[in-house]
Amino acid sequence: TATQPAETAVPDQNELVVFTAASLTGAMTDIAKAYETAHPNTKIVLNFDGSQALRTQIEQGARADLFLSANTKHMMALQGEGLIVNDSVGIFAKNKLALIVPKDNPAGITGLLDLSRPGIRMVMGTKEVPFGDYTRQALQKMADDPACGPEYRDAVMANVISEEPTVTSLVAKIRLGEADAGIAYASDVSEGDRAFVTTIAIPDQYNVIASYPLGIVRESVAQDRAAAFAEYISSPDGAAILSRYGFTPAGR
Amino acid sequence: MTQTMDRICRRGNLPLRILIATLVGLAVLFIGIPLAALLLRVPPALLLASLQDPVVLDALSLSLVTAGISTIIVIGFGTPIAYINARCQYPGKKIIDTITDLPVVLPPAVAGLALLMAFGHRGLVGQYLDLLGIEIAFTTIAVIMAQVFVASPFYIRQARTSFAGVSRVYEHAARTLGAGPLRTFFSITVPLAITGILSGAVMTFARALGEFGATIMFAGNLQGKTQTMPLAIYGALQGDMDASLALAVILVVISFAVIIVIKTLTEKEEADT
Amino acid sequence: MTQTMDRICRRGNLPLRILIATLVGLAVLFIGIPLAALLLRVPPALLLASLQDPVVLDALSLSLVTAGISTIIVIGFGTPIAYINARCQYPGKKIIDTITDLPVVLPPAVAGLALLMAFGHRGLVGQYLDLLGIEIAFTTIAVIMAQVFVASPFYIRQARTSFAGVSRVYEHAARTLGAGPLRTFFSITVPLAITGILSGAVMTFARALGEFGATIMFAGNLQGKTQTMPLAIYGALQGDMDASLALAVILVVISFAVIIVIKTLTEKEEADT
Amino acid sequence: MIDICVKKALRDFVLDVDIRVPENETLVLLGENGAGKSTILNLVAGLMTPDSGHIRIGTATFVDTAARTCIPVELRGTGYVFQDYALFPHMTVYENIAYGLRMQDVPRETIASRVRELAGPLGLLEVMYENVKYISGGQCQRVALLRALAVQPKILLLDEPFSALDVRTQGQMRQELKAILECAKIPSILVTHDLRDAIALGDQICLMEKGEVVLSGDVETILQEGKHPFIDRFYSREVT
Amino acid sequence: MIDICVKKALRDFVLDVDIRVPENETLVLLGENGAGKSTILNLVAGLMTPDSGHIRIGTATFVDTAARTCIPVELRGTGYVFQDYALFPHMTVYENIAYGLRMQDVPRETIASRVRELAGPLGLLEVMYENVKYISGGQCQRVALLRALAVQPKILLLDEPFSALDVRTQGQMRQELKAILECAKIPSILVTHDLRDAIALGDQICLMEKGEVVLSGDVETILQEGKHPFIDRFYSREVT
Ligand SMILES: Nc1ncnc2c1ncn2[C@@H]1O[C@H](COP(=O)(O)OP(=O)(O)OP(=O)(O)O)[C@@H](O)[C@H]1O
Ligand SMILES: Nc1ncnc2c1ncn2[C@@H]1O[C@H](COP(=O)(O)OP(=O)(O)OP(=O)(O)O)[C@@H](O)[C@H]1O
Ligand SMILES: [Mg+2]
Ligand SMILES: [Mg+2]
Repeated sequence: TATQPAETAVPDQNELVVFTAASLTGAMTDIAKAYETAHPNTKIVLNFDGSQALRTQIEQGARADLFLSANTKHMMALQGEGLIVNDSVGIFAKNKLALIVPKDNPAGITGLLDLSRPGIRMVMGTKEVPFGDYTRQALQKMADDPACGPEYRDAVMANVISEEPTVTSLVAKIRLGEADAGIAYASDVSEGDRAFVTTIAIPDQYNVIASYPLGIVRESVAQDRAAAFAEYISSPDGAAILSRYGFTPAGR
Repeated sequence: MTQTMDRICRRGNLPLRILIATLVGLAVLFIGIPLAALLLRVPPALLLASLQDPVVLDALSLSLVTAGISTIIVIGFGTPIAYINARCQYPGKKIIDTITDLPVVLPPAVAGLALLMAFGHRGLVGQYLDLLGIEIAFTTIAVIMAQVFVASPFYIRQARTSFAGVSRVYEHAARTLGAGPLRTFFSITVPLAITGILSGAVMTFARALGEFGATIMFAGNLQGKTQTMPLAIYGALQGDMDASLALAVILVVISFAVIIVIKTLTEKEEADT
Repeated sequence: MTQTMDRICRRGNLPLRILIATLVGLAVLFIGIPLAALLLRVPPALLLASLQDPVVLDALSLSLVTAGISTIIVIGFGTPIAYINARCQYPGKKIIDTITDLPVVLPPAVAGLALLMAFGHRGLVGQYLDLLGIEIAFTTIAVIMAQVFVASPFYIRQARTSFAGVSRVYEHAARTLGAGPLRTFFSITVPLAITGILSGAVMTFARALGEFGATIMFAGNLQGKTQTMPLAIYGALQGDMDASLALAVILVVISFAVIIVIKTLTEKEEADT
Repeated sequence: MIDICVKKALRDFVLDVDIRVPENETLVLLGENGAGKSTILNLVAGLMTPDSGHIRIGTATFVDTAARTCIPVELRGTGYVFQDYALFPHMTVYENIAYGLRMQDVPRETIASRVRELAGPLGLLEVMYENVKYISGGQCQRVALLRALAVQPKILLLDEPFSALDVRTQGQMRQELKAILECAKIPSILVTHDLRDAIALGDQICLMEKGEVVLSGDVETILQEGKHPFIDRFYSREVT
Repeated sequence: MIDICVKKALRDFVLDVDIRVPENETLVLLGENGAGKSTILNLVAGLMTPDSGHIRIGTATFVDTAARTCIPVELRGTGYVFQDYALFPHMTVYENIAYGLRMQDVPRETIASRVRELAGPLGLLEVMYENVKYISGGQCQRVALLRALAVQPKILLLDEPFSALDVRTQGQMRQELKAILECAKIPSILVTHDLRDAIALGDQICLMEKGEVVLSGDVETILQEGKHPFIDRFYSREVT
């Protein structure tokens, strides 16, 4: 049912518009640069925003070629609406939750178990955003573990001073030392942040793996080039950059 | 008859009047269409359901209360500044004037960060407050501070212009009649500047009601404590867009109602000036 | 000598003056401390480095250009509305007045969404524009539209109050001297309302410069095309907070400069009124 | 010719007058405060619209409710000296006087020379470039007078134009205005409380009370003592 | 006693006067437009500060630059009728007249009866609850007069207080004011261009020119014809 866009609206012949989840900002900027160097006749235009916002924009008819989402939910929703070329969809990266604390770690947090101590200033995502949802799943897994129990989860939740709708606002609070601990994606701690925050890995048994799918937008007039770029993201070159930013590359 | 003649007398400017009507019409459409798109999108049933959700009710009451308090604080502190800057010459006036304007240009998220860096418990000033056991960030007080920070310029600017527009002659007359500076201010200057003052206050209230970025950074997002309507809307936007839009519509309708009520209450004054 | 006597004559109100000075001081501190925290945090070297980054320069020039154009558009459309609403009584006036205020209360992200639902290429109106080959969303035009939508109330409100403050007597006098309605407006009404008009324009410009939420929703975040300073600040915030704050400082400093320049240029008018 | 026949409901009473004055004569309106004198000037200038009736000045019909015609204010060519002067507060003395000429797109130099020519005899040259907020009450009234005269109007409307002037300037202005009226042959309406104004300038006098003309006629007739208590008082004032 | 000895630099000249008037007499200031008459009233009221000198009224020293004393405007107890009235535009006629009494925290009923008592004889009862924007020029001046009189001031400052009044009211007000001044025994300063005002009310007359007093004395002395061209003109005006 996709209609061809009007002729005046055909985008620049060499342009590729990629709607990218904000958490991929650093990685995708580098990947796009590398790709442009390798393919001088293609210009990658990146549009960063939250996955939900990008999905809304695509639903409202934004002219995107490729969509990189931070979770499968929004991708599937778009697929369900027939806005994505179904067989182009694939997971290109994975991400794990990690515990983030300020460098000087005033609360002395060494692991998940410390989070239930009274007086800890804890920040986490809202239950609507993927990383907040995953955080709750992780806590649930711990609650189900007899070693912790539901009291643990309730104690952690009671320590929450703010539920963040974006990772940015979460990391900023930890970096400034205004919160003692938070849970976000391992990749959310940027190079610049590393001097100010410490990342503590969450054991795999409690962790939740986030999948980053990409898909070509059905209305795209540059299907071939979009496919080529998608290919590149999953290539060893792309994967190297992704892992440098803390993602786990997933071969397609 | 009079009305007809009045109309005839104004007939000469028909082209001008059509041009103006067109401009006004376009502008109203430009604002009205997006609002309509918003309203059309939300099924009334969802609206009603949202209105029964305790989270929404919490957010709504918190929003109204904090925006109200913020407006009162802004009026309290902003009025002297506005008056001083309208009437007196003193060194550094232009700088103070500009400082009070600056919060507008800061993207709200940055404003929130700045507040956090100033009044957070590791902040420039906050660390000393912390020693006194005073905690500001992530409390309802922080919500109010964020709103005051972001919304105050709108009041101060408009009040300043309005005060400047009051001729000193009237203040002088009041003084000769035995009114001291304060009584002169409240019985002469304020009533003569009231349209602008109210208009500035309405703007400030509205801006405080819509404040999001600074609040989320400085006050965080905790239901019943710091989660105002815009935060609830943004939160819901990540999950269910329609639910989020329903909240937005509630906010718009309530604001509409509040503004209309304020306007009606102050209509007499407006008609007089 | 005169100055000393003037001071002596005002001595009576010392307590009042101290109270006012305290209020003003507190308010200035409240706004100044966060700004200082922001400035202190950013090392000057980073500032200089940012200023050489082409992405930042793109964003900066885009911001200044779009905010400038938005302000001009707001003045163009807002002035007739403000004047009409200040001078004329017509049915539905209060509603139009309130509609033009509403964009302030909408959280900007919702405003952007509403714009997208109205003018996006699947939108209420956008779908027909699309048939004509007109594309708005995700272009620089969308940036301007978002800014106009969000910032217009500040101008319209203040201009309206200022126009209402101009006594009709002067307009009448001008008419008897042979000036038509338009010339009367430009030679009498506008100069007499100029302080308020400029003040509203400055506010609008500042608000447009700081606009983030509606822009990213409706215009997207495309470098050189729709990525304004606030969007670049947001982008940098994903990576390095300090880099992002450096951009914020640049924005603040430039805004400060722009506002001071506007104030200085219009000082004469202010002094006269 | 001045032909004013209008009805207009005011707050406390209905203004209902029918005044006719021959070609190029000066009509003087007398009457107590609130009688409706300024209202008549406003109706003629077009700042108010009559409920019914017509106003004809010279060959032009300014307004006629029966014929549904109404000339816009700016095309009537009236020179109006307002009771409260209504000087443009954002302009200097010079700019105020020059305003009407500028609106007629008269060349700059012509304006400049004409304004100086007018302002000189009234001693306004030294405050020429002052903002009108910073001049004395009498200086304001002179500026208002010159502003109205500068446009060489088709009819002059003068609302107590000499009340704030000092004695010398009053006499001077009265002579000047007389000369202007006689040489330009334009009709004028003068509202005054000063009998000297009426005697020096008036051809026809109308005495108003609560919106109605209670007495009218030429100066001599009107001034025959005893005709009306108001005029009486005028005389008795002379004697006090 | 009125004792005004001040210097104040104005735009075009320096105001430099030394005026002394015995207890409870009325000082009349005459002079051409821009001579500095209103400025003197402003100095007495405290709206302007002299560069040097002193102003003493009765037993009070309003301002003395040598002693560095200065009484604030609101404590001087002046009743000032401004040349341009300065009526509070957001108030009705009643509220304007009552304002000063309200500031003295006089009880409501007392204010109401006092205002009606004052306004009745001047025919302001029917516009009592009108906003002052909607009354005629003469009505404005009456309100300004009553507003100043209502507070029972210690000194009255009157800047051409009768210029916009109709003949009957002028006479009436002159009588009324005379009675008030005689019975309340308060000093007053009256600026006027009307010889009748000077004759009826003035005890001492000062003729001003460019900021200086060029002639002063009691009414009879001053009015001896030929003493000064300005006074001459006053007379010739009577005759025209
Ligand atoms: N606010 C002001 N600032 C500066 N100069 C002024 C101001 N008001 C008046 N002047 C100037 O000061 C001088 C004295 O003015 P003042 O108002 O005292 O005159 P006046 O005697 O009352 O005249 P008039 O009879 O015309 O009212 C005049 O030359 C006038 O131009
Ligand atoms: N703007 C207005 N709106 C309504 N009524 C008014 C307005 N101005 C004046 N009036 C009333 O209309 C009547 C006539 O007023 P007008 O100004 O014509 O009187 P006038 O003869 O000029 O008196 P004066 O000699 O005092 O200037 C008065 O009763 C007055 O109170
Ligand atoms: Mg009048
Ligand atoms: Mg004067």
